[in-house]
Amino acid sequence: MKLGYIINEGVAGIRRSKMPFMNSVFSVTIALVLVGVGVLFVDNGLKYIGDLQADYDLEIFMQNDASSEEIQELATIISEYPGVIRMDYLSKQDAADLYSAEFGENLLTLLGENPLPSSLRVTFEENYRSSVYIQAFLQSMKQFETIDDVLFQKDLFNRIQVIMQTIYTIAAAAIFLVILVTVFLTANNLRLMILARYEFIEAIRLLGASDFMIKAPFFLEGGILGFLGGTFAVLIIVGLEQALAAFNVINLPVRILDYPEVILGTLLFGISLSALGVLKAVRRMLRFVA
Amino acid sequence: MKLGYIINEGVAGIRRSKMPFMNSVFSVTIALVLVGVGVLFVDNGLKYIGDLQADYDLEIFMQNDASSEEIQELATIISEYPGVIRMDYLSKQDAADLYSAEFGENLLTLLGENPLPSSLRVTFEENYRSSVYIQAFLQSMKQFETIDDVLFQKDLFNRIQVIMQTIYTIAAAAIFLVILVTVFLTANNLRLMILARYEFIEAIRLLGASDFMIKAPFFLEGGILGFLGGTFAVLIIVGLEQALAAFNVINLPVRILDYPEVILGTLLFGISLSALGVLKAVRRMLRFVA
Amino acid sequence: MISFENVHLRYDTGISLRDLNFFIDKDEFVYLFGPTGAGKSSILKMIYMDLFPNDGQVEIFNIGSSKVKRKEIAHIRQRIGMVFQDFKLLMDRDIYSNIALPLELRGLKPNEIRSKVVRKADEFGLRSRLNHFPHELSSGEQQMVSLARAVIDSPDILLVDEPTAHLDQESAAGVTDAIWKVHDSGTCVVFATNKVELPKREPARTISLVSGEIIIDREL
Amino acid sequence: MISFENVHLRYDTGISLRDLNFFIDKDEFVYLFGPTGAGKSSILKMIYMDLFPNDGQVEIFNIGSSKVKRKEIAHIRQRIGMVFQDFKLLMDRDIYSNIALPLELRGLKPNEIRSKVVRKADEFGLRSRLNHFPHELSSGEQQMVSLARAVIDSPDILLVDEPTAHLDQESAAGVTDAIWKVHDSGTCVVFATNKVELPKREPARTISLVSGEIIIDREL
Ligand SMILES: Nc1ncnc2c1ncn2[C@@H]1O[C@H](COP(=O)(O)OP(=O)(O)OP(=O)(O)O)[C@@H](O)[C@H]1O
Ligand SMILES: Nc1ncnc2c1ncn2[C@@H]1O[C@H](COP(=O)(O)OP(=O)(O)OP(=O)(O)O)[C@@H](O)[C@H]1O
Ligand SMILES: [Mg+2]
Ligand SMILES: [Mg+2]
Repeated sequence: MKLGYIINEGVAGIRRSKMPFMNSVFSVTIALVLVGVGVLFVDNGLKYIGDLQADYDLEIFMQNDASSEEIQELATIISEYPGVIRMDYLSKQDAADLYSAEFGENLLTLLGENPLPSSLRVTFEENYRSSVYIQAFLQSMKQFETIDDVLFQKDLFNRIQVIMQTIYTIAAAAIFLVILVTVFLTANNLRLMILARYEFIEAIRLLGASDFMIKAPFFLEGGILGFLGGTFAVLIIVGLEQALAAFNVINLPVRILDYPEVILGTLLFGISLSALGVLKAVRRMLRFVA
Repeated sequence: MKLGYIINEGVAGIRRSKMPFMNSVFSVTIALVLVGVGVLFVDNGLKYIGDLQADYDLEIFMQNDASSEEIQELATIISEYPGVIRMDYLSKQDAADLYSAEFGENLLTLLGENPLPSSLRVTFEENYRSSVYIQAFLQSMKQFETIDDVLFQKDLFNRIQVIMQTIYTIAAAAIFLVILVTVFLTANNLRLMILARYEFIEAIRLLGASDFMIKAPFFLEGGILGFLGGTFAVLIIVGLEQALAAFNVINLPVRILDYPEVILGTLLFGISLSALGVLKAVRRMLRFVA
Repeated sequence: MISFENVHLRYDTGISLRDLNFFIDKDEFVYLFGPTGAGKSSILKMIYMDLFPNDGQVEIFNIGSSKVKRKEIAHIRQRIGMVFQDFKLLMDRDIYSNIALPLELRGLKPNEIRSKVVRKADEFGLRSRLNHFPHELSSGEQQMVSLARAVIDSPDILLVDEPTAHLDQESAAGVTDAIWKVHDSGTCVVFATNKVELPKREPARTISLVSGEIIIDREL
Repeated sequence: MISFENVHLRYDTGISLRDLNFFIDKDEFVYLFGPTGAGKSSILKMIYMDLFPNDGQVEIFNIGSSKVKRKEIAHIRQRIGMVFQDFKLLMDRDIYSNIALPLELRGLKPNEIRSKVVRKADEFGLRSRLNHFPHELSSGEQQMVSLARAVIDSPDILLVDEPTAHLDQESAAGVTDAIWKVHDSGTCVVFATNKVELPKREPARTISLVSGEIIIDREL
């Protein structure tokens, strides 16, 4: 029976103070959108740079006279080396084609023969991508006579490593800051929303409402608020992604829709943030009026 | 004389409603910090990547038998080429030293002679850094016989270009979003702050205060609020920069303290945001009570 | 039912109520009489435990003010009807919801609530105003609503603070009659007033206060 | 000074004031008498232009309600002192600042303000309460503060809405005396009340209202 009161009052509370309620919903929406966009920004950025780094890991040039069996054998050994995630074989012909494509000159017609060696491009798993580990790999490659030369752009490699770490660090700090800030702002907004109900709380307290009866409708209201905020946030993020795609600005490799658990998490975070925020504000108010 | 009232009332208003006032100050602070951190993040990120790109612009390897006069001559020509912002000369010895440093083997003791060519590293100004422009430059270099080879990592170059544009786009969108959002949140907060003064506004209006006399103290209060918010924001940003530096996470190339006009802008933005936000809220309230 | 033992109340302003001693029984009707600032509202506040004495003990329904728990306060208040001097109506809900509130808090069924509220509104001449909001009523009408809300849940104790301040003679007579009727149905009533006419017209035990002290406690 | 010509006021609730016609001169003292809900506060609101008639014209200081500008309303109110039925004191400033407010709005010098406020506080027995806040005063005391604020700037018109509702007989007599004194010093006074004793004790022109209509307009 009292449940009826709590539900009625929770919903009626929204109707009675639409403006502060919608304010708070938007505040939650904004908080969650900022967090979401931040996470996607970092995810996508790292993926981009990771791809770039992966392409530039390591190139192994074969002796010009290496037989295809020898190459085959080497390829097997390398692909079984721990941490190697991908290996691409570029034949002499592939190399010549690439050259032509890049410089617009046909090497074969120019020189009559193909001076470019065949090669293997090796990509390491992210966890193995340290320059120390790769240097050890190079060392072990020295024993193969079929290898002419190894191209490891250690300098570039390290540089990209640094960029990634920097972006990680700054972005993590920024996102942490944004989360803190928006949670703070939202909590504030909820507090002001509750402050606006001062008279109501004061009055029903004097009429004999128990703390539970005072808090429960607000808790419900907070939950609804958070659910709405979370839903709006997910919609906005999806919308932003679509917009980026539509205007062909960039094709995001990571999208929120691919991660239902992220969507669920966003909603739950919104709901708990709001419900608990409201609860905390009411509790503070009760301490104040008591 | 009425100025006395306005100033008194503006300051007293702060004292009387410390909590909503400080809420609003923090809201403004947060808005400005987010904007500031966003701008610094993009600035620094771009500078990093730009530096990386600059290093990889272009390397010109000289013939092994090029005389130092020939090199000198070429260097002069290149450094006068439009768009060239920097040119570094690496002698054969420099190259050998670099090799030793990188691979731990002394080339000279190994081979008895230095097989590495001397080279010129050319860096273009940001505006000139398009692959079309650089290819034109390469074309014009073909006439020099002293040049053995030119290393232009077109692929990498373009890739970095894409990353930069992507970061630019996303970051610009994100910052725009953050600005919108924080301005909205702040305006909201100011509105709730004014809402909490409903009784006061209602009462002095009935006592015969003109609209101007009602608005002026709030306008002043808003200005103070914005000034405080702006000052805190600048302090926090400087603090963050110092913290990043202190923990050796990264050494930011761009810092807010180097740009007094940014600091001033932040303050002015904070002040006008708050003063106008408050004014708008009061105006709305006056329309409501009238 | 209500017992004050050596109660002292000191405000920060230096103003104080001193050495209050009285006992009010289940079926009594008591006037709390005194000039403005005498301490009538303060005593009522101590009865519904919104204010606690600095010394001595207030006991309501045998629960002492010194060891009452937060939860018990809510229960005590549910058994007390209160007409506040400043009404304390909820401005954002209509008269119907204002009067229905104590019943809703008790968890009554909607149709039970409706019939009770309508009956009470009829009794207080508020039937046509049920859909209006407090700011659409005159002060006197708001006072009537406040009284209707106070008695809607048949309280064991009814506290009324100057319930006729904004009423004309006729309405005031109606209201005091209504309060007497509530008393006759078995409710303990404490009636704060500064109007000497009231205890004179309808005599009952009168606790007279002057600047925080009880000077007389008997039927006037 | 105050003129109502064929004034009609209709509220959304269907309640209305009809065909109000009267003129109040510069040096008059007028009771606005009627039971609760008769329309007294509504008429006062029209005088200080917080409410505008749906038909007819209210003229204050020769400025008509139909063409008054926002700025003029502020000026009009600066010449009117008002004791609201619900006081409308500012809860977050002390009694001194509350009383001083009209003077501050006029831009008087701080020491001028201080001497005026202190003098008025003495007159109304509020001297010792100047540093207290409204919630630390009893209802009756708040009513006194409200009156002090209304007369602090020597208004041309003084509107008082039930200024004795929360006062005991003695204080009420003091307040009505004070209001009469304000009138004697040349202020036009409109005094809304539902207490028939007042016009009987201190006779003056009385406009009697019943449910929105004037039924008598003469000295009682
Ligand atoms: N919160 C408070 N802080 C300080 N003093 C207070 C407070 N509340 C009341 N007082 C003082 O205590 C005294 C008694 O106040 P109370 O409100 O009980 O009087 P009252 O008898 O109800 O008067 P009234 O008839 O005017 O309502 C008054 O002088 C008042 O100023
Ligand atoms: N804002 C409003 N909306 C609708 N009806 C209103 C409004 N204000 C007042 N009324 C109604 O108009 C009538 C006159 O109200 P008013 O406040 O003028 O009465 P009053 O004579 O001052 O009464 P009291 O002595 O109780 O203060 C009342 O019936 C009231 O309900
Ligand atoms: Mg009282
Ligand atoms: Mg009235």
